[in-house]
Amino acid sequence: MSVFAMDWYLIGLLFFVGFYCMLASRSIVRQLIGLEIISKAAMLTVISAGALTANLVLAQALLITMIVIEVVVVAAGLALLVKTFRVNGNADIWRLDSLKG
Amino acid sequence: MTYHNLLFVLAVFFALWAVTAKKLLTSAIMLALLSVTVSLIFFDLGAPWAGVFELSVCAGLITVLFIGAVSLIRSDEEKHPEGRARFYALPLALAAFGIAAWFYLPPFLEELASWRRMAAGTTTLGLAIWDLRRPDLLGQILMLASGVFVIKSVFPRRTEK
Amino acid sequence: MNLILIPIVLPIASALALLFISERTKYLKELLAIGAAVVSLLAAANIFLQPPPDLTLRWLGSWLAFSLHADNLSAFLLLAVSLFSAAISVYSFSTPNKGPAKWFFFNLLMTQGFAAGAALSDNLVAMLFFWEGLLVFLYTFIALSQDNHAARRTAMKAFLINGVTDLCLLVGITITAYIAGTASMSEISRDKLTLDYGWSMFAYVLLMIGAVSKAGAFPFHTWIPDAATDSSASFMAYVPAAIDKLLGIYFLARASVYLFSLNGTMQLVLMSLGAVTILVAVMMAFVQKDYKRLLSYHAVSQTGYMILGIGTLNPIGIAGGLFHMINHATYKSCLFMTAGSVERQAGTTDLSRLGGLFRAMPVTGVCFLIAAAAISGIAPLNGFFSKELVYKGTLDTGYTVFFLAAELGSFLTLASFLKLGHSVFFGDCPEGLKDAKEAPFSMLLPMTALAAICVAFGFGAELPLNWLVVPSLAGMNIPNPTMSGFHLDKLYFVSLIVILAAVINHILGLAAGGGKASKASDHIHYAPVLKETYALAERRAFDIYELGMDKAVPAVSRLLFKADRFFDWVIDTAPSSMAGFLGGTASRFHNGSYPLYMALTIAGAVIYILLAGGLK
Amino acid sequence: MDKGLLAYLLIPLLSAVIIPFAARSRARLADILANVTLLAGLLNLAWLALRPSVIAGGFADIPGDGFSLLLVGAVYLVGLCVTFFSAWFMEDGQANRPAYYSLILASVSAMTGVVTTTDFFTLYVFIEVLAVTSFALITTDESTKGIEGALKYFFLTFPASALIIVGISILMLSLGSLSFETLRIFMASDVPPGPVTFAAALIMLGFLIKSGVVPFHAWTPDAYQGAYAPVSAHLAGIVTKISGVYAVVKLATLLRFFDGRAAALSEMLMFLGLLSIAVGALAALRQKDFKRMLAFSSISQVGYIVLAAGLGTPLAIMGAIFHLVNHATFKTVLFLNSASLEKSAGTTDMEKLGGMEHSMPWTSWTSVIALLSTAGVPPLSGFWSKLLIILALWEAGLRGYAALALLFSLVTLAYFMVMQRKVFFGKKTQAAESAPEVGAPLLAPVVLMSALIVALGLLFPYFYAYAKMVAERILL
Repeated sequence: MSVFAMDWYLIGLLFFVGFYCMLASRSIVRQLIGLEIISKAAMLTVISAGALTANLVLAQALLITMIVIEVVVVAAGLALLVKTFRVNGNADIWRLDSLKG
Repeated sequence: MTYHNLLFVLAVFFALWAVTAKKLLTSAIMLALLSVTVSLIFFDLGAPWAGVFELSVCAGLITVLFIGAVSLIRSDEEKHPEGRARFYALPLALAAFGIAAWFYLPPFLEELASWRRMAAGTTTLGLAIWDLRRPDLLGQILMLASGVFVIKSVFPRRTEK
Repeated sequence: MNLILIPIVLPIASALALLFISERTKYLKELLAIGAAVVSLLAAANIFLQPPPDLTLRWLGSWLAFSLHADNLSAFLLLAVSLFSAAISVYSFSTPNKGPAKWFFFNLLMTQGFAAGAALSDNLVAMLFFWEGLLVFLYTFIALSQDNHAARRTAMKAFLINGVTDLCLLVGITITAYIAGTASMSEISRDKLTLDYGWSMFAYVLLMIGAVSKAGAFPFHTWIPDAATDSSASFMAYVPAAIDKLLGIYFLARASVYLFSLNGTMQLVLMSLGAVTILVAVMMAFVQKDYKRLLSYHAVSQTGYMILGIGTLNPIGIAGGLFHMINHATYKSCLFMTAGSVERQAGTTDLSRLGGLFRAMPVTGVCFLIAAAAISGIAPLNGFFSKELVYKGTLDTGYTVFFLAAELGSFLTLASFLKLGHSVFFGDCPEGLKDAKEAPFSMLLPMTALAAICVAFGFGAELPLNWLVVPSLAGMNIPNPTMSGFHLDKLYFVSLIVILAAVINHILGLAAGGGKASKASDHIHYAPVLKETYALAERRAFDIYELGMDKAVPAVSRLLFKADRFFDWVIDTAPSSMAGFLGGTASRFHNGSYPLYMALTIAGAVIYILLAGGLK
Repeated sequence: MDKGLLAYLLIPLLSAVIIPFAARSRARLADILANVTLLAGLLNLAWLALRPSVIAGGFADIPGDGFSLLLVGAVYLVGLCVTFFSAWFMEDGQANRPAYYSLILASVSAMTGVVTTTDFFTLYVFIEVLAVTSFALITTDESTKGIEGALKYFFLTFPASALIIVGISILMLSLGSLSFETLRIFMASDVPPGPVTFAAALIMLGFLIKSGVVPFHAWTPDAYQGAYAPVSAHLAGIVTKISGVYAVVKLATLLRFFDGRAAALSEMLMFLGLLSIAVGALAALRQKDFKRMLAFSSISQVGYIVLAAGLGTPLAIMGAIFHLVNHATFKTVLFLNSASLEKSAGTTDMEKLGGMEHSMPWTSWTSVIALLSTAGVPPLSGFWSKLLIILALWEAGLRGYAALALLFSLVTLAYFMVMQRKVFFGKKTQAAESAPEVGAPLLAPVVLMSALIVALGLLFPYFYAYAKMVAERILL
């Protein structure tokens, strides 16, 4: 098996862990951690693809932007977390089921 | 080679730990360790700038943010701990997925690698960002501005309180 | 604008204009209606004297041309329709009840316009259009003539009976036009259809049903007596007495001798239908105890003569049928008008509560006498001549039995009018009617005019025959019949015998009824066998409508209800309950649970990736 | 990136940055600045596109591919309606007022970026910006429902970004470039597609999740129902359409579905479109909340666009583009009306409302226009777009799809009739007694949009010329 295939296989496992976390966890913090894991995996695919095609310059250019985005997204997510914690008194996303029908 | 694969395995391991950890604080720290591992992978793959950014921003800034949030909700987390069974099942599920994917994914990925198209010229990162990815810079500016607005909107300055 | 449009458009336009006139204006509506009717009459006279060119508006190619064509028969019919409209609108000038007056004139003018259209249409489809319009206004006419439940029920009865037969007419016209390849009557008549072909027999029978039903023949007559009690005398004088007879017989003549060339079998069918109508209706009329109801049965009975006359298929018979048609309209309208004025002045039409009105209402009485004599076929009034023509035609076919039936009908007609006249205008005057007065002038004028026509058409029978009937026959390519001197035949003596028999019968009846004129028919009414028959008839056992409503309709409607439920289920309940079920499932699914949503999203994404995953 | 339209991105961004400083002492200044910025942009756009010479020339000298211009116009229009509406809707004491307008302007800016970009990664960047602003906007009024909607929106759509990134990296690996043009040229050539279509499928999946297509739709009703009232109009009218549906249509044109080189993806897309139409319409039938019903209706309408995009013929793309614009108009009207109802009657629960027509005639009748347009009743604009889509399906030989699309159009009519009867028509209820018609400023955007619906329907021939030009430019 080539290095690339092995890398992406392990990245696939990372994706699995991240999605499992988002599916199984009740805490909004852990949801965000799952999201982080998924986006780390996505970043790894970018750099890995860049390395494979000797296009690391482009890959790094993309990655820097992605990191900036990630920071803001996490900040926004945590802001939402704080807000919901203030309003509802807990950070349990499974209990948020008032909108239904 | 071994080092490279080991880093990946380590990343998966830290991710697993981050998810299954009982305390959210542990999870946040494991996430930081995952970031460190990922940045090491970046260095290993030959992408130092990406590694530096990852190390400083993700392992640093984001971890700080996480730890702040976790400490905010710690009291509730201790009062209402989550059911652990789902998380204990994760390693097993991961193993099952890993074994299944071992048979399916590598051939797929080998073929994917065989379709690669090598890049033509090489420039420096700065030129690449400035020449090729200029609209992304605009996007970054917009993103940062939006982040500020989001925080201002979520935590407005209360005049009356 | 072609003159031919005036008799159609003017009444309809006036009718619509009537709707905008305030309820409070006093004579404006009446005057407008009378004006429209009189102008239409003048236009009709003009059309009759100088036939204008045809008017053709194309609808869908040549097949559905909206063509108006004033040949002799149509012009004759148009003249008659306009004449009666004018007479009735004058007569209704002083209708006592102001409420439905607007609607009365509206319906009257609408009926006039559509009747004129039906008379003038050369195209069968156009005629059907006007014919169906008449059906609508028949319903509104009856339903709005009195504000009670009975009127609406009768209106529905009339509407349903005529609706079903109009449906027959529709099918008949469709088949006819299909066979002939054109819907224009004048084009069909150039190469008349024969009954050899199976479908054409069917088509003719359907057309005939439509026509005789309009004319009110047995067994489609049952709404007429009900309408007599449930609606106004003006309506009776106008629609069942005049317009319906005119149009029905007109179209029967058209269908029987103009569009189709009939064979012996159909001749027999028509004549039997006529004879049965005469007898059944006159038997019923004879025993009636109500002025208008009695007249209405006669209106049915007289239709039989016309059908009989047309059914003979020989020129004299057809001439008699057409002549009887116009005569009948004249005297029956006149009779209904007398009924209306008696009702207005005396307040009732129950024969047992009327009597001795001749002194109080001499003009009405004289008009009644003339019209009654005319309908009974007393020489030398118009009814005599037309009946003689029908008799002659019947005898010429060789079927003496129909002649005898017609004479029996004639006898009963006379007998019943003796009874009617005696009980209303002669005999003792009941207490309540001592101070009854003569009807107003507006009622007397049309009445006397129609009575005068009865007399004029009797003494000068040559005139209408030569001016109206013979040209109509010529227009339909029927050879000119020899009609001079026929009433000096032995028929004359037979008629005399009938008259004498009727008088004797009346005297016998008076004696049996204890001198009460209204009971002068009881000796026949309560005779053995007839008594039970009449009892059944009174219970409407012979009324196809009531029979249908009692027996057939519930069964059919149950069946249809089941079918309807099924279709309803198929198109309504099933989809809506399915949609409800699916919608309910969907909304139960969206229960707000985050892990469920997440699982759904991830599962969807995994399936998507696996499906899209092939590298090829 | 289309430089001709760059100003439409930068100016709102500038305003958004200025607003918090300008509105420090006088909060009203935020409203004025935001409205003026958007109005000026809209007028400028109108001048660009509706000059007589441009119309006479069949829109031939429109800059770029014309699609961007059209959508920038739609973005500015909806944005203006929402800011104008909010200026009177928002209570005076609202603490995050300047931030609210900054966020709206930032989202307008991001949407402009989305529709003018020519590169997948830039598209991704702007869509992330759009998403981030949306979360904050949803929770503007700090209600429980708003936070719930925002959180579900956040967590159910962000994994999609990772899928897009994976798609982008595969694209980078196999194509070497991320620009739209490269992909288009590649798809038009005879080179075997290899993993490129798979990469495109992954990117498409990300955008499908973000556009709320069944089965990825679960966040849509919650986010729309929970959102701050004017924001739900912004969100349903334009934001999710630009952040998801636009990209799907764009990808569909780039992949040249009508060529049949990506037939599997095309079929899958059409199936998902039809599924969305069906599920959205059926679920909407049983809703009790006005906004939630509109949200499900939105899913159903997005299904039409995705169905047309999946078909990919020029006629279908034209229908999709036109339906996208129409959806922006009628959904904005309906959601703004729901906001008016909420302000006036205090609820959007259809069980409690009823007979509102008597007290709120303008709201009622503009809703009627919008819903008839949604259901595709001639001669309103929605009719034409649905007609184009169904015609395209019919011409492509997909009779079954066409028939089902038509059938569910009837279901749309059915549930809107139910809604209209429950909310606006019928007997006056307690709610209607005490609910006055909202003021003219709140009605103005709605009336403007309704007029636009009617006008687009009546002036369809002109619009057809434009849409045809756009479809030809982006496909050929």
